[in-house]
Amino acid sequence: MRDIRLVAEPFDPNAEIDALAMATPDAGGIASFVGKVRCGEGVEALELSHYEPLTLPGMEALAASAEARFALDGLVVIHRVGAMEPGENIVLVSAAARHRRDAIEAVDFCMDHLKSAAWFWKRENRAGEWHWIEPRAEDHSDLARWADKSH
Amino acid sequence: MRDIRLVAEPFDPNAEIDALAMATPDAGGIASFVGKVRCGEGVEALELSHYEPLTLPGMEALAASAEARFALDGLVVIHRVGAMEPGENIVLVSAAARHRRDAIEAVDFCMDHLKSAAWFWKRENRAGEWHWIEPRAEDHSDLARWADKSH
Amino acid sequence: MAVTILFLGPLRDLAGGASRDVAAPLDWSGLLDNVGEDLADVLKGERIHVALSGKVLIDKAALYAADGDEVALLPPVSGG
Amino acid sequence: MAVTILFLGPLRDLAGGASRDVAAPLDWSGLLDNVGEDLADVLKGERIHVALSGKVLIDKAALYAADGDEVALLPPVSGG
Repeated sequence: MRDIRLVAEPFDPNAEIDALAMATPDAGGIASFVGKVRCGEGVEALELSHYEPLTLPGMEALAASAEARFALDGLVVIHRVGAMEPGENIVLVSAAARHRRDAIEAVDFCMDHLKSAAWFWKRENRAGEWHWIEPRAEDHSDLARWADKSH
Repeated sequence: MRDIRLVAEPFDPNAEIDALAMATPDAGGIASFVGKVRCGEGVEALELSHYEPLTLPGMEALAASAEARFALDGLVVIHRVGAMEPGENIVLVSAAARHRRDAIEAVDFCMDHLKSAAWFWKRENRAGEWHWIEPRAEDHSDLARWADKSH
Repeated sequence: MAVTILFLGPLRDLAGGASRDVAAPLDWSGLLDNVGEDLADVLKGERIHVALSGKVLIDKAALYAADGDEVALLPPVSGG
Repeated sequence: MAVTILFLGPLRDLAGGASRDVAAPLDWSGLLDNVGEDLADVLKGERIHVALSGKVLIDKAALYAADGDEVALLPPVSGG
């Protein structure tokens, strides 16, 4: 079971994780990560832009790569695009697997790639001004971890 | 925010994760793992026994260790004990953090320790017979990963 | 009063019960004598830990339990 | 018909708009001439990728866009 989506409206991670659990009764566990717009840092809004012909195919390719690397029963990747407010969910990665470490590592792997190798551009509105978010060196070093590993 | 519990009845991971999210508005994300009794392998029931004077204090110490190692805004560890059926949830670890890798690694760390260093004994009922589950070599090698790392 | 011995996990099956009250005081050799030869051989193994009133002993051979104490015999925990 | 140039992410601000239609055919030097010197300098940097009708070019200098093609100018993606 693979469900990869870009969504322009708020989504409910619980409902998505429950659907994954229903579809994977033989899995021993489900690992998930939900990323959201942080509150309390003066960010009034976040806008995520993408390029449809590359972004969704890139997410599909990432999912296929995670499935090849880890023994998964199911994988859900949902990424919000457009404008959103503090507290709203941006991304959900949820992986069901027979063994917990496959599930947890698949989530880690997908998040690292979504953060620094997926076609998204973010800007934040602070005090009425939009600011583009630059790539972070830390995200690139996180990503590089996966190149070193045979597994 | 820290919530560490042993429960003798079914619990709702979504409600627990939502409560963690409500308590940690500044966190950028929440990583979670839910482990459950697998369906479809002939297991009719699972029974988890523990030793109250050691098991819960051990889980508290594990939580404190995770908080010392990773920059967390909140941590929830809930472990079921007693008899349960296929499909029922056994364990939830959920960590809220400013940065995703702290949250994901904290979940990985806690699960490795709960699997091989926490005072739980499991037995499965298959075809009417109870069988004790032995320690797994894989769990010990998973645990050993954390001894090698300064972080 | 007495000392309560608890048999955790699979030790319960070997002991034929989850707990047993024995006369105080109780030391390690007294405990081994009490449980019978087969179970004593298991308990001597390095993978069995012993807790006295909620504290795991670093050296189980140094066990000394008094009236009202609880001695828990802890086999290796389950993985999986 | 024409070639549509898309300015993704922060390039939109530098270009003063999200897209622009220019006459076909369009090659890399024609594109650089069209966008003005300041933006051309940015686009020449190795961190800017170019996609032609949905495929990222390995060598952006080899761009050749015909009538109806879409050229997407892709700055580094955001972390955080």
